[in-house]
Amino acid sequence: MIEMCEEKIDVQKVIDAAQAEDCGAVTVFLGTVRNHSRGKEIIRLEYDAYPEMAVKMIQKVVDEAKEKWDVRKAAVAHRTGILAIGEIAVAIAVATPHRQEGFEACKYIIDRLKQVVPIWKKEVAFDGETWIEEHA
Amino acid sequence: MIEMCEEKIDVQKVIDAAQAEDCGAVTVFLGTVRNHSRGKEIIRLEYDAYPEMAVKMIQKVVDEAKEKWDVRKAAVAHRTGILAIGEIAVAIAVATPHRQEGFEACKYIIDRLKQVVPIWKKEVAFDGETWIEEHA
Amino acid sequence: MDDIKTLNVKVKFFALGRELIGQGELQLQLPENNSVAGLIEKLKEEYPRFAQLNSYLVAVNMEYAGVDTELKDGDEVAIIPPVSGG
Amino acid sequence: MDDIKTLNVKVKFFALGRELIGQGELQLQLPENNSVAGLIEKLKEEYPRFAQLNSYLVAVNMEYAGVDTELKDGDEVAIIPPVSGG
Repeated sequence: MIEMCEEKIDVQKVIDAAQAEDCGAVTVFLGTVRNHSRGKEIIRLEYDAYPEMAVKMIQKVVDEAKEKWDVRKAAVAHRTGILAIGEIAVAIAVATPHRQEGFEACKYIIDRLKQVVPIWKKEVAFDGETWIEEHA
Repeated sequence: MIEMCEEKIDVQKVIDAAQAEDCGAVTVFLGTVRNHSRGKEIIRLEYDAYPEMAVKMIQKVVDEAKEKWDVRKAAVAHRTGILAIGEIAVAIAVATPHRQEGFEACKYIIDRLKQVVPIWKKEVAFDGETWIEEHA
Repeated sequence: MDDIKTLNVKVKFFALGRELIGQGELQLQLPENNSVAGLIEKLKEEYPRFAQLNSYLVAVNMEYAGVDTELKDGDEVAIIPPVSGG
Repeated sequence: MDDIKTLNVKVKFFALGRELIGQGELQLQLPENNSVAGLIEKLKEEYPRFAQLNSYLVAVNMEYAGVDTELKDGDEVAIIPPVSGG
Protein backbone atom coordinates (compact mmCIF):
# COMPACT_ATOMS: atom_id res chain seq x y z
CA MET A 1 0.00 0.00 0.00
CA ILE A 2 1.40 3.34 -1.11
CA GLU A 3 -0.93 6.27 -0.84
CA MET A 4 -1.01 10.04 -1.18
CA CYS A 5 -4.03 11.25 0.75
CA GLU A 6 -5.83 14.50 1.34
CA GLU A 7 -7.61 13.22 4.42
CA LYS A 8 -6.11 12.30 7.80
CA ILE A 9 -3.84 9.28 7.66
CA ASP A 10 -5.33 6.17 9.26
CA VAL A 11 -2.25 4.80 11.04
CA GLN A 12 -3.92 1.53 11.94
CA LYS A 13 -4.68 0.92 8.26
CA VAL A 14 -1.04 1.56 7.33
CA ILE A 15 0.13 -0.84 10.05
CA ASP A 16 -2.42 -3.48 9.04
CA ALA A 17 -1.21 -3.25 5.44
CA ALA A 18 2.31 -4.08 6.63
CA GLN A 19 1.43 -7.04 8.84
CA ALA A 20 2.89 -10.38 7.82
CA GLU A 21 2.58 -13.66 9.69
CA ASP A 22 6.17 -14.63 8.96
CA CYS A 23 7.45 -11.43 10.58
CA GLY A 24 8.17 -10.68 14.23
CA ALA A 25 8.64 -6.96 13.87
CA VAL A 26 6.66 -4.06 12.47
CA THR A 27 8.65 -0.83 12.60
CA VAL A 28 6.70 2.36 12.11
CA PHE A 29 7.73 5.95 11.53
CA LEU A 30 5.29 8.82 11.83
CA GLY A 31 6.35 12.30 10.76
CA THR A 32 4.24 14.83 12.65
CA VAL A 33 3.81 18.58 12.41
CA ARG A 34 5.90 20.38 15.05
CA ASN A 35 4.74 23.61 16.66
CA HIS A 36 8.07 25.26 15.93
CA SER A 37 10.79 25.13 13.30
CA ARG A 38 13.95 27.12 12.64
CA GLY A 39 13.26 29.17 15.76
CA LYS A 40 9.75 30.16 14.66
CA GLU A 41 6.36 29.25 15.98
CA ILE A 42 4.49 27.39 13.25
CA ILE A 43 0.77 27.89 12.60
CA ARG A 44 0.32 25.11 10.05
CA LEU A 45 2.03 23.30 7.19
CA GLU A 46 0.90 23.08 3.59
CA TYR A 47 2.06 20.17 1.46
CA ASP A 48 2.17 20.30 -2.32
CA ALA A 49 2.90 17.12 -4.25
CA TYR A 50 3.14 15.57 -7.68
CA PRO A 51 1.05 12.63 -6.53
CA GLU A 52 1.43 10.22 -9.46
CA MET A 53 5.21 10.58 -9.52
CA ALA A 54 5.36 10.59 -5.71
CA VAL A 55 3.66 7.18 -5.57
CA LYS A 56 6.06 5.89 -8.21
CA MET A 57 9.14 7.23 -6.39
CA ILE A 58 7.97 5.91 -3.01
CA GLN A 59 7.57 2.50 -4.63
CA LYS A 60 11.13 2.81 -5.93
CA VAL A 61 12.42 3.69 -2.46
CA VAL A 62 10.53 0.74 -0.95
CA ASP A 63 11.99 -1.55 -3.62
CA GLU A 64 15.49 -0.27 -2.76
CA ALA A 65 14.84 -1.07 0.91
CA LYS A 66 13.63 -4.56 -0.03
CA GLU A 67 16.88 -5.14 -1.92
CA LYS A 68 18.96 -4.13 1.10
CA TRP A 69 16.99 -5.77 3.91
CA ASP A 70 14.56 -8.65 4.36
CA VAL A 71 11.45 -6.45 4.21
CA ARG A 72 8.45 -8.70 3.61
CA LYS A 73 5.79 -5.99 3.49
CA ALA A 74 5.81 -2.20 3.56
CA ALA A 75 3.15 0.49 3.55
CA VAL A 76 3.55 4.24 3.15
CA ALA A 77 0.96 7.01 3.30
CA HIS A 78 1.75 10.69 2.79
CA ARG A 79 -0.65 13.51 3.43
CA THR A 80 -1.13 16.54 1.17
CA GLY A 81 -2.87 19.86 1.72
CA ILE A 82 -3.15 21.83 4.94
CA LEU A 83 -1.97 20.18 8.18
CA ALA A 84 -2.41 21.44 11.72
CA ILE A 85 0.15 21.08 14.54
CA GLY A 86 0.38 17.47 15.73
CA GLU A 87 -1.11 15.96 12.57
CA ILE A 88 0.64 13.13 10.78
CA ALA A 89 2.30 14.07 7.49
CA VAL A 90 3.75 10.66 6.71
CA ALA A 91 3.33 7.12 8.03
CA ILE A 92 5.71 4.31 7.11
CA ALA A 93 5.38 0.72 8.32
CA VAL A 94 7.67 -2.19 7.45
CA ALA A 95 7.41 -5.81 8.45
CA THR A 96 10.61 -7.79 8.87
CA PRO A 97 11.36 -11.18 10.39
CA HIS A 98 13.69 -9.50 12.91
CA ARG A 99 13.74 -6.06 14.44
CA GLN A 100 17.26 -4.80 13.64
CA GLU A 101 16.60 -4.76 9.90
CA GLY A 102 13.18 -3.21 10.54
CA PHE A 103 14.70 -0.11 12.13
CA GLU A 104 17.29 0.18 9.38
CA ALA A 105 14.80 -0.27 6.54
CA CYS A 106 12.27 2.15 8.04
CA LYS A 107 14.95 4.78 8.55
CA TYR A 108 16.19 4.26 4.99
CA ILE A 109 12.70 4.76 3.56
CA ILE A 110 12.06 8.05 5.39
CA ASP A 111 15.58 9.34 4.63
CA ARG A 112 15.25 8.57 0.90
CA LEU A 113 11.66 9.81 0.76
CA LYS A 114 12.89 13.19 1.97
CA GLN A 115 15.57 13.21 -0.73
CA VAL A 116 13.82 12.08 -3.88
CA VAL A 117 10.02 12.04 -3.60
CA PRO A 118 8.31 15.07 -5.20
CA ILE A 119 6.53 16.47 -2.16
CA TRP A 120 7.01 19.99 -0.82
CA LYS A 121 6.32 21.55 2.53
CA LYS A 122 5.45 25.17 3.17
CA GLU A 123 5.76 26.39 6.74
CA VAL A 124 3.23 29.03 7.66
CA ALA A 125 4.39 31.18 10.58
CA PHE A 126 3.01 34.44 12.00
CA ASP A 127 5.45 36.48 9.94
CA GLY A 128 5.09 34.72 6.62
CA GLU A 129 5.29 31.54 4.59
CA THR A 130 8.35 29.61 3.46
CA TRP A 131 8.74 26.73 1.05
CA ILE A 132 11.22 24.48 2.79
CA GLU A 133 14.24 23.24 0.87
CA GLU A 134 15.92 20.59 2.88
CA HIS A 135 17.58 17.30 2.40
CA ALA A 136 17.92 16.73 6.14
CA MET B 1 1.92 5.36 29.69
CA ILE B 2 3.40 1.99 30.64
CA GLU B 3 1.01 -0.91 30.67
CA MET B 4 0.91 -4.66 31.02
CA CYS B 5 -2.35 -5.83 29.48
CA GLU B 6 -4.24 -9.06 29.13
CA GLU B 7 -6.38 -7.75 26.29
CA LYS B 8 -5.31 -6.84 22.75
CA ILE B 9 -3.00 -3.85 22.61
CA ASP B 10 -4.63 -0.72 21.20
CA VAL B 11 -1.77 0.60 19.05
CA GLN B 12 -3.50 3.90 18.35
CA LYS B 13 -3.77 4.51 22.10
CA VAL B 14 -0.06 3.82 22.57
CA ILE B 15 0.79 6.20 19.72
CA ASP B 16 -1.57 8.88 21.04
CA ALA B 17 0.08 8.64 24.46
CA ALA B 18 3.45 9.41 22.86
CA GLN B 19 2.33 12.38 20.75
CA ALA B 20 3.96 15.70 21.59
CA GLU B 21 3.46 18.98 19.76
CA ASP B 22 7.13 19.91 20.04
CA CYS B 23 8.14 16.69 18.26
CA GLY B 24 8.36 15.94 14.56
CA ALA B 25 8.85 12.20 14.85
CA VAL B 26 7.03 9.32 16.48
CA THR B 27 8.91 6.06 16.11
CA VAL B 28 7.00 2.90 16.84
CA PHE B 29 8.04 -0.70 17.29
CA LEU B 30 5.54 -3.55 17.31
CA GLY B 31 6.66 -7.03 18.25
CA THR B 32 4.31 -9.53 16.63
CA VAL B 33 3.87 -13.28 16.95
CA ARG B 34 5.57 -15.06 14.05
CA ASN B 35 4.18 -18.28 12.61
CA HIS B 36 7.55 -19.98 12.92
CA SER B 37 10.57 -19.90 15.19
CA ARG B 38 13.76 -21.91 15.44
CA GLY B 39 12.66 -23.95 12.43
CA LYS B 40 9.32 -24.90 13.96
CA GLU B 41 5.81 -23.96 13.06
CA ILE B 42 4.31 -22.07 16.01
CA ILE B 43 0.71 -22.52 17.14
CA ARG B 44 0.61 -19.74 19.72
CA LEU B 45 2.69 -17.96 22.35
CA GLU B 46 2.05 -17.74 26.06
CA TYR B 47 3.50 -14.84 28.01
CA ASP B 48 4.08 -14.98 31.75
CA ALA B 49 5.08 -11.80 33.57
CA TYR B 50 5.78 -10.26 36.94
CA PRO B 51 3.61 -7.29 36.07
CA GLU B 52 4.39 -4.89 38.93
CA MET B 53 8.14 -5.31 38.51
CA ALA B 54 7.81 -5.32 34.71
CA VAL B 55 6.15 -1.89 34.77
CA LYS B 56 8.87 -0.63 37.08
CA MET B 57 11.67 -2.00 34.91
CA ILE B 58 10.11 -0.67 31.69
CA GLN B 59 9.97 2.74 33.35
CA LYS B 60 13.65 2.38 34.18
CA VAL B 61 14.49 1.48 30.58
CA VAL B 62 12.46 4.46 29.30
CA ASP B 63 14.29 6.72 31.76
CA GLU B 64 17.63 5.40 30.48
CA ALA B 65 16.54 6.23 26.92
CA LYS B 66 15.51 9.72 28.01
CA GLU B 67 18.97 10.27 29.47
CA LYS B 68 20.63 9.23 26.22
CA TRP B 69 18.35 10.88 23.67
CA ASP B 70 15.94 13.79 23.54
CA VAL B 71 12.84 11.65 24.07
CA ARG B 72 9.97 13.94 25.04
CA LYS B 73 7.31 11.27 25.50
CA ALA B 74 7.26 7.48 25.44
CA ALA B 75 4.59 4.83 25.77
CA VAL B 76 4.99 1.07 26.14
CA ALA B 77 2.34 -1.66 26.30
CA HIS B 78 3.14 -5.36 26.73
CA ARG B 79 0.64 -8.14 26.40
CA THR B 80 0.41 -11.17 28.70
CA GLY B 81 -1.43 -14.47 28.40
CA ILE B 82 -2.13 -16.41 25.22
CA LEU B 83 -1.35 -14.78 21.86
CA ALA B 84 -2.27 -16.04 18.40
CA ILE B 85 -0.08 -15.70 15.28
CA GLY B 86 0.06 -12.09 14.09
CA GLU B 87 -1.01 -10.57 17.40
CA ILE B 88 1.00 -7.77 18.94
CA ALA B 89 3.05 -8.73 22.00
CA VAL B 90 4.64 -5.35 22.60
CA ALA B 91 4.10 -1.81 21.32
CA ILE B 92 6.62 0.97 21.93
CA ALA B 93 6.20 4.56 20.77
CA VAL B 94 8.62 7.44 21.34
CA ALA B 95 8.29 11.07 20.38
CA THR B 96 11.46 13.00 19.57
CA PRO B 97 12.04 16.38 17.96
CA HIS B 98 14.02 14.68 15.16
CA ARG B 99 13.83 11.24 13.63
CA GLN B 100 17.39 9.94 13.99
CA GLU B 101 17.22 9.90 17.78
CA GLY B 102 13.73 8.38 17.58
CA PHE B 103 14.98 5.27 15.81
CA GLU B 104 17.89 4.93 18.22
CA ALA B 105 15.77 5.42 21.34
CA CYS B 106 13.05 3.04 20.18
CA LYS B 107 15.61 0.37 19.34
CA TYR B 108 17.28 0.87 22.71
CA ILE B 109 13.99 0.41 24.57
CA ILE B 110 13.08 -2.86 22.84
CA ASP B 111 16.65 -4.20 23.16
CA ARG B 112 16.80 -3.43 26.89
CA LEU B 113 13.25 -4.62 27.48
CA LYS B 114 14.26 -8.01 26.13
CA GLN B 115 17.27 -8.08 28.48
CA VAL B 116 15.93 -6.93 31.82
CA VAL B 117 12.14 -6.82 32.03
CA PRO B 118 10.60 -9.83 33.84
CA ILE B 119 8.43 -11.20 31.05
CA TRP B 120 8.67 -14.73 29.67
CA LYS B 121 7.56 -16.27 26.42
CA LYS B 122 6.56 -19.88 25.89
CA GLU B 123 6.41 -21.09 22.31
CA VAL B 124 3.73 -23.70 21.71
CA ALA B 125 4.49 -25.86 18.67
CA PHE B 126 2.91 -29.10 17.47
CA ASP B 127 5.57 -31.19 19.19
CA GLY B 128 5.65 -29.41 22.52
CA GLU B 129 6.14 -26.25 24.50
CA THR B 130 9.35 -24.36 25.24
CA TRP B 131 10.08 -21.48 27.57
CA ILE B 132 12.35 -19.27 25.53
CA GLU B 133 15.60 -18.07 27.05
CA GLU B 134 17.07 -15.44 24.87
CA HIS B 135 18.81 -12.17 25.16
CA ALA B 136 18.73 -11.61 21.41
CA MET C 1 8.52 23.67 -48.56
CA ASP C 2 7.85 21.48 -45.50
CA ASP C 3 5.64 22.59 -42.65
CA ILE C 4 7.63 23.39 -39.52
CA LYS C 5 6.80 20.47 -37.30
CA THR C 6 6.08 21.12 -33.62
CA LEU C 7 5.67 19.09 -30.48
CA ASN C 8 3.28 19.73 -27.64
CA VAL C 9 4.30 19.05 -24.06
CA LYS C 10 2.50 19.45 -20.78
CA VAL C 11 4.62 21.20 -18.13
CA LYS C 12 3.77 20.85 -14.44
CA PHE C 13 4.87 23.20 -11.64
CA PHE C 14 4.88 22.70 -7.91
CA ALA C 15 5.53 24.62 -4.71
CA LEU C 16 7.49 27.83 -5.39
CA GLY C 17 7.50 27.04 -9.11
CA ARG C 18 3.71 26.92 -9.16
CA GLU C 19 3.59 30.29 -7.38
CA LEU C 20 6.10 31.90 -9.76
CA ILE C 21 4.33 30.68 -12.91
CA GLY C 22 0.94 31.45 -11.43
CA GLN C 23 -0.48 28.05 -12.32
CA GLY C 24 0.26 24.37 -11.88
CA GLU C 25 0.19 23.30 -15.50
CA LEU C 26 0.97 24.72 -18.96
CA GLN C 27 0.72 23.37 -22.48
CA LEU C 28 3.79 24.44 -24.45
CA GLN C 29 4.47 24.14 -28.15
CA LEU C 30 8.08 23.68 -29.18
CA PRO C 31 9.79 23.22 -32.55
CA GLU C 32 10.53 19.56 -33.24
CA ASN C 33 13.80 17.96 -32.14
CA ASN C 34 13.87 19.77 -28.88
CA SER C 35 15.27 18.84 -25.49
CA VAL C 36 14.66 19.69 -21.86
CA ALA C 37 17.20 22.51 -22.28
CA GLY C 38 15.11 24.05 -25.08
CA LEU C 39 11.99 23.87 -22.98
CA ILE C 40 13.72 25.65 -20.10
CA GLU C 41 14.87 28.42 -22.46
CA LYS C 42 11.33 28.92 -23.70
CA LEU C 43 10.00 29.00 -20.11
CA LYS C 44 12.53 31.67 -19.16
CA GLU C 45 11.54 33.77 -22.18
CA GLU C 46 7.80 33.51 -21.65
CA TYR C 47 7.79 33.54 -17.85
CA PRO C 48 10.59 35.83 -16.66
CA ARG C 49 9.72 35.11 -13.01
CA PHE C 50 10.67 31.46 -13.60
CA ALA C 51 14.30 32.59 -13.36
CA GLN C 52 13.69 33.20 -9.65
CA LEU C 53 13.54 29.43 -9.16
CA ASN C 54 17.25 28.96 -8.69
CA SER C 55 17.36 25.26 -8.00
CA TYR C 56 15.28 22.48 -9.51
CA LEU C 57 15.36 19.11 -11.22
CA VAL C 58 13.31 18.11 -14.24
CA ALA C 59 11.22 14.98 -14.63
CA VAL C 60 10.01 13.71 -17.99
CA ASN C 61 7.08 11.32 -17.79
CA MET C 62 7.67 11.00 -14.05
CA GLU C 63 11.35 10.06 -14.29
CA TYR C 64 14.13 12.45 -13.33
CA ALA C 65 15.82 13.51 -16.58
CA GLY C 66 18.91 15.45 -17.65
CA VAL C 67 18.82 18.67 -19.73
CA ASP C 68 19.85 16.78 -22.85
CA THR C 69 16.82 14.50 -22.73
CA GLU C 70 14.93 14.70 -26.05
CA LEU C 71 11.28 15.57 -25.84
CA LYS C 72 8.52 13.82 -27.77
CA ASP C 73 5.07 15.05 -28.58
CA GLY C 74 2.76 14.43 -25.61
CA ASP C 75 5.50 14.24 -22.97
CA GLU C 76 4.69 15.36 -19.45
CA VAL C 77 7.51 17.46 -18.06
CA ALA C 78 7.67 18.53 -14.41
CA ILE C 79 9.79 21.21 -12.79
CA ILE C 80 10.84 19.79 -9.43
CA PRO C 81 12.11 22.31 -6.84
CA PRO C 82 14.15 20.84 -3.96
CA VAL C 83 11.79 18.39 -2.26
CA SER C 84 10.85 18.56 1.42
CA GLY C 85 8.34 15.81 2.09
CA GLY C 86 8.05 13.74 5.21
CA MET D 1 16.43 -18.44 76.73
CA ASP D 2 15.35 -16.22 73.83
CA ASP D 3 12.74 -17.30 71.34
CA ILE D 4 14.27 -18.09 67.95
CA LYS D 5 13.17 -15.19 65.82
CA THR D 6 11.99 -15.84 62.29
CA LEU D 7 11.18 -13.84 59.21
CA ASN D 8 8.44 -14.44 56.71
CA VAL D 9 9.00 -13.80 53.04
CA LYS D 10 6.79 -14.15 50.03
CA VAL D 11 8.51 -15.93 47.13
CA LYS D 12 7.19 -15.56 43.59
CA PHE D 13 7.89 -17.92 40.65
CA PHE D 14 7.44 -17.41 36.94
CA ALA D 15 7.66 -19.34 33.69
CA LEU D 16 9.64 -22.57 34.12
CA GLY D 17 10.14 -21.79 37.81
CA ARG D 18 6.38 -21.61 38.33
CA GLU D 19 5.98 -24.97 36.60
CA LEU D 20 8.75 -26.64 38.64
CA ILE D 21 7.42 -25.39 41.98
CA GLY D 22 3.84 -26.10 40.93
CA GLN D 23 2.62 -22.69 42.02
CA GLY D 24 3.35 -19.02 41.48
CA GLU D 25 3.76 -17.98 45.08
CA LEU D 26 4.96 -19.40 48.40
CA GLN D 27 5.17 -18.05 51.94
CA LEU D 28 8.47 -19.16 53.48
CA GLN D 29 9.62 -18.87 57.08
CA LEU D 30 13.35 -18.45 57.63
CA PRO D 31 15.48 -18.00 60.75
CA GLU D 32 16.36 -14.34 61.33
CA ASN D 33 19.49 -12.81 59.80
CA ASN D 34 19.09 -14.60 56.58
CA SER D 35 20.06 -13.72 53.05
CA VAL D 36 18.96 -14.58 49.52
CA ALA D 37 21.50 -17.42 49.61
CA GLY D 38 19.78 -18.91 52.67
CA LEU D 39 16.40 -18.70 50.97
CA ILE D 40 17.73 -20.50 47.91
CA GLU D 41 19.12 -23.28 50.11
CA LYS D 42 15.75 -23.72 51.77
CA LEU D 43 13.98 -23.78 48.39
CA LYS D 44 16.33 -26.48 47.12
CA GLU D 45 15.70 -28.58 50.24
CA GLU D 46 11.94 -28.26 50.20
CA TYR D 47 11.44 -28.29 46.43
CA PRO D 48 14.03 -30.63 44.90
CA ARG D 49 12.70 -29.89 41.40
CA PHE D 50 13.78 -26.27 41.87
CA ALA D 51 17.35 -27.44 41.15
CA GLN D 52 16.26 -28.04 37.54
CA LEU D 53 16.10 -24.27 37.08
CA ASN D 54 19.73 -23.86 36.15
CA SER D 55 19.81 -20.15 35.44
CA TYR D 56 17.97 -17.34 37.21
CA LEU D 57 18.31 -13.99 38.89
CA VAL D 58 16.68 -12.95 42.14
CA ALA D 59 14.71 -9.80 42.81
CA VAL D 60 13.96 -8.52 46.30
CA ASN D 61 11.04 -6.08 46.46
CA MET D 62 11.16 -5.77 42.68
CA GLU D 63 14.85 -4.86 42.43
CA TYR D 64 17.45 -7.31 41.14
CA ALA D 65 19.53 -8.40 44.15
CA GLY D 66 22.71 -10.38 44.79
CA VAL D 67 22.84 -13.59 46.85
CA ASP D 68 24.31 -11.72 49.84
CA THR D 69 21.31 -9.41 50.10
CA GLU D 70 19.87 -9.55 53.62
CA LEU D 71 16.19 -10.40 53.88
CA LYS D 72 13.75 -8.61 56.14
CA ASP D 73 10.39 -9.77 57.40
CA GLY D 74 7.74 -9.13 54.75
CA ASP D 75 10.10 -9.00 51.80
CA GLU D 76 8.84 -10.08 48.40
CA VAL D 77 11.42 -12.24 46.68
CA ALA D 78 11.09 -13.31 43.05
CA ILE D 79 12.96 -16.00 41.17
CA ILE D 80 13.58 -14.59 37.69
CA PRO D 81 14.48 -17.12 34.97
CA PRO D 82 16.16 -15.67 31.86
CA VAL D 83 13.63 -13.21 30.49
CA SER D 84 12.24 -13.36 26.97
CA GLY D 85 9.70 -10.57 26.63
CA GLY D 86 9.02 -8.50 23.55
